[in-house]
Amino acid sequence: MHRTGDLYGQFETLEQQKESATLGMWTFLITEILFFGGLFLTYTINRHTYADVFSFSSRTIKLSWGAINTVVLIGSSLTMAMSVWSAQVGKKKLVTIFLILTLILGTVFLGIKGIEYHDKYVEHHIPGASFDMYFCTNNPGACNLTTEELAQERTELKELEDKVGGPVAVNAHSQLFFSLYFGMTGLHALHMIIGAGLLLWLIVESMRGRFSPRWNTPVENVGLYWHFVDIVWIYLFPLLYLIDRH
Amino acid sequence: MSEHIVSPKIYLGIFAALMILTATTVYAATVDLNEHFPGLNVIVALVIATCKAILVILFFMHAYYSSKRTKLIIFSGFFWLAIMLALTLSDYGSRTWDLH
Amino acid sequence: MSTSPTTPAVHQLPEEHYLNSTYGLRSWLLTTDHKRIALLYLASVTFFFFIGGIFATMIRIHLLTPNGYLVTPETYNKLFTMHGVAMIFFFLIPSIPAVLGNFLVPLMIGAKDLAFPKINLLSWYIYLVGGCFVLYSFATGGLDTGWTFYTPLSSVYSNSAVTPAVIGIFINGFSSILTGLNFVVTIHTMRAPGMTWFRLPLFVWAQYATSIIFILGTPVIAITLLLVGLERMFHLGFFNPALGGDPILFQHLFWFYSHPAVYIMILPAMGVISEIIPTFTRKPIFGYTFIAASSIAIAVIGFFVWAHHMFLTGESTYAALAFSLLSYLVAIPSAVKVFNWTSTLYRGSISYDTPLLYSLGFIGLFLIGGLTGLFLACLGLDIHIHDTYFVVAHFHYIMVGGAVMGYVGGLHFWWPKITGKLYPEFLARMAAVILFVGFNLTFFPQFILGYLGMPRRYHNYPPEFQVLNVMSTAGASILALGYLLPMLYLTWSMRYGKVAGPNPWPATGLEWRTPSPPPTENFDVTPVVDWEAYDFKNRPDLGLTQPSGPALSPAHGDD
Amino acid sequence: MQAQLPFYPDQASNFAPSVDALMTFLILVSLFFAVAITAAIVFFFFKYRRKSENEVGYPIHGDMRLESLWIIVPAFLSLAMFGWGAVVYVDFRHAPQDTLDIYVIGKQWMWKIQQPNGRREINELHVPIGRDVKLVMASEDVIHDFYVPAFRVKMDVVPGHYNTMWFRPTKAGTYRFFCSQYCGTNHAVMGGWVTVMDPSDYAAWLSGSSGTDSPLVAGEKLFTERACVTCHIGNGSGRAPSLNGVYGGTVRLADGSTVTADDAYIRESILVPSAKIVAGYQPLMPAFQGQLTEDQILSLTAYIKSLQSQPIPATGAGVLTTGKK
Ligand code: HEA
Ligand code: HEA
Ligand code: HEC
Ligand code: CUA
Ligand SMILES: [Cu+2]
Repeated sequence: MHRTGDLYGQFETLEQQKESATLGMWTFLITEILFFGGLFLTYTINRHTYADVFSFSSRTIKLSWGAINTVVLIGSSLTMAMSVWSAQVGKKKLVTIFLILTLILGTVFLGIKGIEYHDKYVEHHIPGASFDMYFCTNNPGACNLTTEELAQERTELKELEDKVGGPVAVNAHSQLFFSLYFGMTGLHALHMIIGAGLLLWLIVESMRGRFSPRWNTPVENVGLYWHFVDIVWIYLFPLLYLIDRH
Repeated sequence: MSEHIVSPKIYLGIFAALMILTATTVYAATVDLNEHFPGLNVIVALVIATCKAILVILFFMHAYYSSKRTKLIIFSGFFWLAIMLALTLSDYGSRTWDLH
Repeated sequence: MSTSPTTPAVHQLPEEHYLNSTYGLRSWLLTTDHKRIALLYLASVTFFFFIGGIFATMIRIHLLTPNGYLVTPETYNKLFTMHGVAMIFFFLIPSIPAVLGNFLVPLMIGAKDLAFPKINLLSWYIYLVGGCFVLYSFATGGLDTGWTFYTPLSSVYSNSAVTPAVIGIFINGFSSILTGLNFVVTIHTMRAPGMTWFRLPLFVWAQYATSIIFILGTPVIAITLLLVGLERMFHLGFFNPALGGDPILFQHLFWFYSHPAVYIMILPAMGVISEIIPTFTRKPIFGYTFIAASSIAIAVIGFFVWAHHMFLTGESTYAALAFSLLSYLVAIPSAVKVFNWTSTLYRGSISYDTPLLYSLGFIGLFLIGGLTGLFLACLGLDIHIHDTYFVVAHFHYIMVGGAVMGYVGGLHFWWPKITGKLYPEFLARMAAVILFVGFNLTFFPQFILGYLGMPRRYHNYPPEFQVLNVMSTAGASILALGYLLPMLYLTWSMRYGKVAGPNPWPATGLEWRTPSPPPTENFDVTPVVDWEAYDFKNRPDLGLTQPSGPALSPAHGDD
Repeated sequence: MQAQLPFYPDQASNFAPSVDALMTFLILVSLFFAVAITAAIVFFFFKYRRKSENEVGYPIHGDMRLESLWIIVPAFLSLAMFGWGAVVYVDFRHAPQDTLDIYVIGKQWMWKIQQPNGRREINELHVPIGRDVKLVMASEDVIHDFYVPAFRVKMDVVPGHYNTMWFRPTKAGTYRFFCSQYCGTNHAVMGGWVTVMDPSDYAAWLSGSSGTDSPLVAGEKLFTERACVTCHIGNGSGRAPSLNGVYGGTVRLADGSTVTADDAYIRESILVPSAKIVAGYQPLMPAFQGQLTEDQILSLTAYIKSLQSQPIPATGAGVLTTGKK
């Protein structure tokens, strides 16, 4: 099918084309809901079964990073929305600027995620052969924790052992938590990376002045995608970081 | 095509609301609500998250201004998610119920 | 018996059509034409049907004697697993949607192509990549988990090539999702002027319903199998009780997709039947709205019944009760369809062409398959017949007797449109009858075996079951012949068949209003629709006259 | 129920006649529809065959009355099938009181079975006629399924879960049992024989047993060895509820809900006590997950069950009713 200007051959009008694109994007997003849904279900069942271990494991993640990332990501949603607006009202320069801002915020998010993953690596909280919930308490100094924090963790671990049946169980069940943690945030991060790629493409196109009030479907659709990824995080944050902070 | 253009003011307002909700949810997590009602902490966290998600969907994603069809599609996504969660949990939840 | 025209009109192939408009491998591998992509799919699903069929043949030969002499137990387990995987994920699920649906949906609604032609091509490539992973797993150690991949067998205990297989099915899932997405958008936004929802051919309704399942179900199997893969690779414990996980949860997730998936397989076939029956009775289908609505109802309610595969896993008694009741609910729309098809035959002008023979075969076999589904959904009875050959017979009746019959019938029906050539009618009728007989001989004994207590997935069995097994194997060889025949004469007809002309039957759909084979752009001018679906009476362009029989009393007249 | 068709296997348990009757009912309903629809198709097929080349069929678009008829009639029949099936199933899932408990452990690819007095069998099961038998089943690896066609019963044996099933043998003889959940390479040979005996023969057979401890005795030993006794003191004066009469009764939990103390509950209470805390007690009990084998858990459960018969001073705040009837 050949293309006349912005109109692809299979469509009759630009309007029809835009309608199809939007509809297609939304349809894609609901498949994403169910995709993440399978993980959420697995999470729910396990969290219910292993409530104590899950809340303990959740407390070993740094709340501050998660909170900052939430702000960063919602901020990037704002700039994304603004770039759609700029395209709609024909401010071509602004489109590019907002897209770049979005990309920067997205990268910051991923950077912070990287730091968090690194911390978990240092603490031996990455599921696998070397997973060890007791690594930090057994090797004071190896983790980036203060003495009080370590002492606190020790007592909590002790209590936990009594509740769930010893260190083996603690390790097994917290490994489940971290499997889910990495599964969910990893999949989310993968979506962010794809989104960043899309943003790069948009920035290039937008510098060429491609997006106008008449035709800005790509900006809008990538926007939808980006906001969706934001929504996933909006749920991940309380589920993974805020289980039991009191 | 009559396309609704959402003004930046609304976007900023939504952003502010989202920030407030984020702060609330972090704060709520540090208070022990479970002693008032078991599981209240989770419920509060999820209700707040859902409010945030709804704001994002309605305004950032323009669902508020979209056609019935789009709304139906969005709804069906969440509805199916609900089916999956609810029916599966109904199995787990009722395993120990008494049969008499 | 023959109804071929007394004075056969001489037709000629159009000068330029989608098959010859461009040449060369590139023009096929990079095509975005939905009709060519449909043919790419046709070749690939046929390939997988072959693979699955060879495994089936080996299964049946092995089961000729109680102790099985053909293969080792391990190999036998791999055979039925790979048979199930190839047939379900790589043959039957894509078969009608991706071949006939791809070819026909745009033609039927009067569009130039699907809404996203490039994505359509992408789905085919994704399918290929997924297929390669699975073939790789078959070739390197095979797969012995059963097509259901129950954990912890699949995630911990199996020594076979599970990881590439689940990755392959995971990837293949996106092919389904994108196809479904394309159909939904196309049907919503690309209908020709005048093509209202209630003028849509029922095949399109069926594709729409199928797409709902593609979109909402497939992501769940994708993530589930991904988790199994991760669990296997990194020794995680989502579904492994030794590490705190829950194997029942896997089953919930698996069947949340895989039960609706059975409707992915049957709904399109039902759509095919709903096209063929009006055409060969030359009358509007009985209860159009009910058939259309029942497709949607099946797609939606089909999502509420999945745990009827888990009645004996120790799931909660209450959940079992609910899922059983809901399973009966989903049977009602299927019943509605069967009754409406049958009623359509009443006072028709019935010709004995091959596609109709397949359709009637479909109704009969689907009926038996569906009715035995009610046995399985019956809680008390499932205690006994769960995981026996009764289940095997049930699903082959629906999937082979139903879905595959529908697919082959549909291929015959639209073959003239796809290739521009007619297939040899006599051979085709013979093949249909051979298939029907062979099929029943293969699978009916399995119901009895099941009730007698023969568990499925058994490489050897108590000697008292031998007679029935031999019957089944005998039937399977007839069945194989029945499949071989169409493959041969359809291929033959592509070259040597008679030229068909635009509307050989004649039928009412838009796809028949354009030359066979159609031009790349489908229609020379965008068609405008001002008639109802299957309205033979008000279509002078079809060249049919009124019936000469007695007029009906007004009570039965057109409403 | 005499409704026996030639392809019905032996009827050797209380469930066999009910399942077969259900089968007969479904066959009749199915035959009705299958015959009616096939007859209609064949009749129309010949009656209305095309007589002239250009003929069209008579345009009939539908009929509301017919549509409602064929929605309502199948709906009612469905309800009947569902209801009848549900009755049998609920009966099957809900074992009566006072059963003969036999412990069954599945592992790739054999069945280990232990009679109440400790006699062990492999791939064989002996049961007396007329007694309600309950199989308490656990798996050591993957999912298996214990299936006795002549009894019309089967149940998955799921690792990490406790499934039970019951039946009452009614006819002496030996019958096959199978593993009917696919479990790997030798799934097809993971079966054996069930021997149904007269009660007196059964008793004689049991007493000719090998010297292993019965689960009850083994459980009692474990109860002391693992220091359960230190907290669970018989008169309820300990830090933990008395376990006398707990089994089979209803227990009130700290969150206000109640549960029946069945095998699954006891198992969970031992492995993960924090999952369900008995009302009025602190969550003191250590979890034993990973520290007891399936065999040992079965033995402990058997022992706790036996505590029924002792005097019940239960001050256990959680104990509402006891299993003793
Ligand atoms: C295309 C595939 C397909 C379709 C359409 C169906 C349709 C149905 N299936 Fe089937 N099923 C499978 C494929 C399919 N199934 C497969 C592959 C398995 C095994 C999976 C595995 O374990 O490997 C399986 C297993 C399976 C089980 C689990 C068995 C077990 O493992 O113990 C159950 C249980 O409820 C079931 C029920 C049903 C029902 C109620 C329908 C209904 O939708 C049928 C509805 C149709 C009718 C009822 C006929 C028409 C009706 C009338 C003419 C009127 C009379 C009607 C009434 C009186 C109600 N199926
Ligand atoms: C679409 C799905 C589909 C299709 C079409 C088939 C088709 C067939 N199936 Fe299959 N089957 C399944 C889906 C399907 N099956 C599934 C999901 C399972 C469960 C797997 C599991 O337990 O995990 C199963 C299991 C299964 C079993 C049970 C195995 C067991 O539990 O131990 C058996 C046994 O008889 C069987 C037989 C057959 C036969 C004889 C055919 C025939 O219809 C096939 C006929 C086709 C051909 C033979 C190929 C084409 C013919 C030619 C090219 C001619 C030349 C070839 C020769 C001369 C050999 N199948
Ligand atoms: C340190 C003390 C302690 C030890 C040791 C102990 N328990 Fe317990 N157990 C408790 C307490 C306290 C409860 C009540 C709170 C709860 O439900 O967890 C309890 C509850 C139970 C229950 C549920 C009782 C009911 O009324 O519903 C069972 C069954 C049980 N224990 C079995 C055992 C077994 C078997 C052992 C040894 C292998 C054992 N316990 C060892 C303290 C203990
Ligand atoms: Cu054990 Cu099959
Ligand atoms: Cu099903």
